[in-house]
Amino acid sequence: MKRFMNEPQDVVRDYLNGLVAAHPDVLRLDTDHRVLRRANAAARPKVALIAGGGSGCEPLHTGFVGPGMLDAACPGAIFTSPVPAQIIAATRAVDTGAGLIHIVKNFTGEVMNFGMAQEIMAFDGISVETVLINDDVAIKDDDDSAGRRGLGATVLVEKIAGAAAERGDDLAAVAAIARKVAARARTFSVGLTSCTPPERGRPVYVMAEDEMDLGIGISGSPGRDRVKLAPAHEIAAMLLTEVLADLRPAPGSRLLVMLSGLGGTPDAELYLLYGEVAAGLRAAGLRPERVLVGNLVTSLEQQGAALTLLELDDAMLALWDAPVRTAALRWGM
Amino acid sequence: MKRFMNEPQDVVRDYLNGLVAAHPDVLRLDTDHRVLRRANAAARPKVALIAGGGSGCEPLHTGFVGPGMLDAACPGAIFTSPVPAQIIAATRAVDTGAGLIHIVKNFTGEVMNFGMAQEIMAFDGISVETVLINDDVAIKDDDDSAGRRGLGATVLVEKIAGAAAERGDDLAAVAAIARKVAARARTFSVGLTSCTPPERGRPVYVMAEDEMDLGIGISGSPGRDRVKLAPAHEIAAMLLTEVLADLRPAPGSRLLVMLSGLGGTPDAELYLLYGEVAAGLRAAGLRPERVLVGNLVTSLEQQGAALTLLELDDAMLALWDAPVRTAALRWGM
Amino acid sequence: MASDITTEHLILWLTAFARNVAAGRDGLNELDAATGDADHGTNLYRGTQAFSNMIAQSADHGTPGAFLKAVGLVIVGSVGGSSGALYGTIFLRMAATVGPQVAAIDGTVMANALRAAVQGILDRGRARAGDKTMFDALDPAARAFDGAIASGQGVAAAWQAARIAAEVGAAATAAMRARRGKSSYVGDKSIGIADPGAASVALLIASAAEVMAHI
Amino acid sequence: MASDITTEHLILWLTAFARNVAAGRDGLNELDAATGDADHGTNLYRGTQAFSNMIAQSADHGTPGAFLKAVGLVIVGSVGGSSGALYGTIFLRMAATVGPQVAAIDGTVMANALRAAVQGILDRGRARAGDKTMFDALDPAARAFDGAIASGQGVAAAWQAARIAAEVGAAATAAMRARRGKSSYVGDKSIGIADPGAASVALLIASAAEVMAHI
Ligand SMILES: Nc1ncnc2c1ncn2[C@@H]1O[C@H](COP(=O)(O)OP(=O)(O)O)[C@@H](O)[C@H]1O
Ligand SMILES: Nc1ncnc2c1ncn2[C@@H]1O[C@H](COP(=O)(O)OP(=O)(O)O)[C@@H](O)[C@H]1O
Ligand SMILES: [Mg+2]
Ligand SMILES: [Mg+2]
Ligand SMILES: [Mg+2]
Ligand SMILES: [Mg+2]
Repeated sequence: MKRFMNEPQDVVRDYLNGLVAAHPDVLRLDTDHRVLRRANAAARPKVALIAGGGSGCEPLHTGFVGPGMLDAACPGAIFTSPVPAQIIAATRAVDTGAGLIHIVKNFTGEVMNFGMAQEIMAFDGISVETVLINDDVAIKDDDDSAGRRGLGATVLVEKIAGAAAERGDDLAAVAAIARKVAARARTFSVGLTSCTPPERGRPVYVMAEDEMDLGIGISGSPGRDRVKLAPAHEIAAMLLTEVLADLRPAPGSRLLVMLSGLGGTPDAELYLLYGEVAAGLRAAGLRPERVLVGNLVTSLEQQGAALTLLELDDAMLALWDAPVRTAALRWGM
Repeated sequence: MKRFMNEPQDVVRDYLNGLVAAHPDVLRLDTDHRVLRRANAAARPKVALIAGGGSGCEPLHTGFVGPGMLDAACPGAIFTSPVPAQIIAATRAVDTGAGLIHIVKNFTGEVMNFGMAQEIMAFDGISVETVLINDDVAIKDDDDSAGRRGLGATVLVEKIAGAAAERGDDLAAVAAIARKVAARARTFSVGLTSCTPPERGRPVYVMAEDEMDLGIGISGSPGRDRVKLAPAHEIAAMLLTEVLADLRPAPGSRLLVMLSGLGGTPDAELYLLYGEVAAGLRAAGLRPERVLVGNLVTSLEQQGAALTLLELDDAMLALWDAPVRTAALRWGM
Repeated sequence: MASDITTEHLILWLTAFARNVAAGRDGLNELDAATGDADHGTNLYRGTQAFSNMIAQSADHGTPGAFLKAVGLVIVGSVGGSSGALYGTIFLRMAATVGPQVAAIDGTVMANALRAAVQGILDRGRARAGDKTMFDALDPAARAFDGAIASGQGVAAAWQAARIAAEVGAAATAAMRARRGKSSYVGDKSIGIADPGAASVALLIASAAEVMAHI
Repeated sequence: MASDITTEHLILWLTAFARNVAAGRDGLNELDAATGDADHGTNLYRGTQAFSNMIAQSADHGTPGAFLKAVGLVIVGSVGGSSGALYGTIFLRMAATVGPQVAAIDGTVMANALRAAVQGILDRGRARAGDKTMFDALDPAARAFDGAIASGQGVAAAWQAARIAAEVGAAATAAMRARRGKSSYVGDKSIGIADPGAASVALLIASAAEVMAHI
């Protein structure tokens, strides 16, 4: 395992220290509770958006804290959801009385720990809306599994709901647009390699040089099918087929297309793959109205990519274009 | 070799197609000449900035074309500088009569091909200013080598001179600020792995699991010294020592700090490393006034990092903060 | 009262569990690596480290109920992930059943506490029998303990019965298809290897049986 | 005129060079991998492919001077990197020396053309003898060719002399420390392996010797 780190057990702490050192104008770190919040948090009443999950998926969520997006993030240990105390501290830190939203990816640990945090906060009369993200079409939407994972849609919900909260929408309105985005977004992922959690020191599993994994999630779990490595245009077709079959966008729809790397795939490869995705969308009569390519929802240094499509309406589009200033996403300010 | 590609010999073409498909509002591609230029190029007279180099170092330079930065880029084959015809086409495409600047990294191939292009353009009475970038302190600044390579300073020159050109500065002023930035910036790099050029299909060289390379450049060449892999805080100290010993910033200087990954290192690791760099800067009494962390000047999927420090003045700072909108760098618009 | 469970017994239990988790950490991670994210051992180890610190920091840990609650909170506060919530719930539900006052837990109360823990797992995770989770080790263990006490056996014998049931239950998860937790994402590929949470619950029960063998 | 070099000879020369580059591509890349960026073979191959296409596209390639110029432009237009500029310059300088008019190149003109090519390398890259570049193969080759012609030998013999000089020169680069090009960045570590550009120049001269052996 070759990586920039000090002690394997300290990677999350050390990462957060570096992140706030690089973005002092945007971020503050509560080291004791491991809570990252906006530098200007709680400056004025607004609906607060809080998210958290296992670390190792950066920039999710830590890189999305800042004006126009999240108010606070509570990163857990590597691939392990945060604990209730952390979630509570994050929530309290940004509570202005205007309403609270937990953006929760549908992973058992995350759901349980956010659930416990909410139960505890309820004793103090604090109530929180939950927006559940479950956009992963690799998992069947039935009771035979823990349910669809929350993947790339998380970024889109955080950006769009974040913009709604920023302009002063009330709790019901922010929660509604968040749920609408979550409902109209789907993701499918492909992994080319495994990844190496620092404390483990070796890959989670081994793949042959000519194999790839279809339908992986985040956090290093293996995928649904292991198949032969294919050229980019075939991979793009697989990703598109899976996502479109489930999303079923209206003919001629305007789409927000996010193609995220899994951490170890350079942006140039993602753009190459996006070129094939774009060609496929055009062939399907769909319009990529907004495009975001980069390493946004990752699993450490895993190579691979995840395609997320969101069927846009005018309201989402305007909120997507609104200014944002975070470590990982910035425009308009 | 696992990567997203179709045919190995087509990676540059296919990448460029994807890049313009993702950023139609910012970029246009002249496929015949392999020239990437702004969507609105030559809309009004301005000093034009043109850069190009071997591909595989993305987002350099292609990701930096757009308002507030470059006017055109001419990407060569993987790790091979562009050819004169390409350079000439790029230069002509954005010539508004207000002046032309070639930003040339000091690599033999790049210097020679830009030189030949300028000789040929001179026949048509077109004259071009050259700003040479040679910020790599790993190479001694004497006649016993091809001279210091142009590395991270390139991004800073492109951003700052790009902003000067955008606000309407004349040729002499833009060239002057570009040269000032180039003169006050230094870089030192460390590689943790080699990289795999697509047509080669296997790494350029082999490194042991417990080794790293000090003083590498870009394009996969090996480094100056091969040493034992060290913890992040030690690596940060090595990078800082090398850069500061050569740059010798005035005590208390304001610095622009760029920590670039080499392609395969996830941003989270870079932030972790930046935390150690920031601590070292503070201990040295220096002020990291602006910070840019990410994979900005890369060598395909190589793991590693490069530290660039620029001693800032007010003029540079204002130009750095000016709006920019490119595929890889965007703020203020 | 000689056969009742005191706070001292509970401390020994958790100390033994901490030792077993330390020894079994890599093995639990390997089980998790096969279908999940390779961290179940590391997660539990974070928890056992935290309560080892807690135990070391004070001489007086109060009543059994108070101690179980403290353990639950420490786990919930340090582990994270599915197992943090689930293991935390196991201890918090046991604490609630035992109550803050009693000085020692008799066999019947312990049986009730284990059954409450099982219910806690169900409340949190909505697993069914055969879904390949820690439920498939904890539920048989609680039933065996209950049965032993109901048939007049002592606490030591009840723990032995629970241990065997937990181990058999954990082993049986190998043949199951995961329907809860991260392993459920890989569908049929989860068949053939035991569930890490069931394996660690078997360690938990075995640790109790070990330290309360002569109670 | 029987021993003069016609456009036909030049086409044979470059066709042979293309063949040799195709066969030697991986080897040249390996030499470059040791201290540079592993692409010298691939770069030249791009160039030889381009001029093979050019040769295939027309039956009439004009005078030797016109042909050499066309080759130079094709190389400059297709190769990129250091070798694109340098190899392009070699052919463009030879073309300039030969001039557009003459129908065939005699030994003296060829000698002058090679010396002009050497000067072109120097103009572009400011290498000195011993800097471990293609200069260290091309310069001895040009001198040997010149010497052979001056001593009254024919073109075929001059090419043989040049070939040996180029090969010896290329081999001698192994012991040198690189002071130009990408290999210069690794300093002393460049010692021990031959320079790829020198090796490819030796191939270029050997190709000429091969096809003009019976001129
Ligand atoms: N819904 C559930 N009900 C019961 N147990 C579950 C459930 N989901 C997961 N588990 C248990 O949790 C274990 C995984 O724990 P761990 O690996 O520590 O957490 P994570 O899955 O968050 O990485 C599984 O092996 C399983 O026994
Ligand atoms: N300044 C120079 N003068 C003469 N030859 C040079 C010079 N710099 C590089 N070369 C030659 O170019 C060769 C490298 O070519 P190539 O690998 O194709 O280009 P690049 O270095 O751009 O990757 C070297 O082996 C050397 O012979
Ligand atoms: Mg986990
Ligand atoms: Mg090269
Ligand atoms: Mg796990
Ligand atoms: Mg080379």
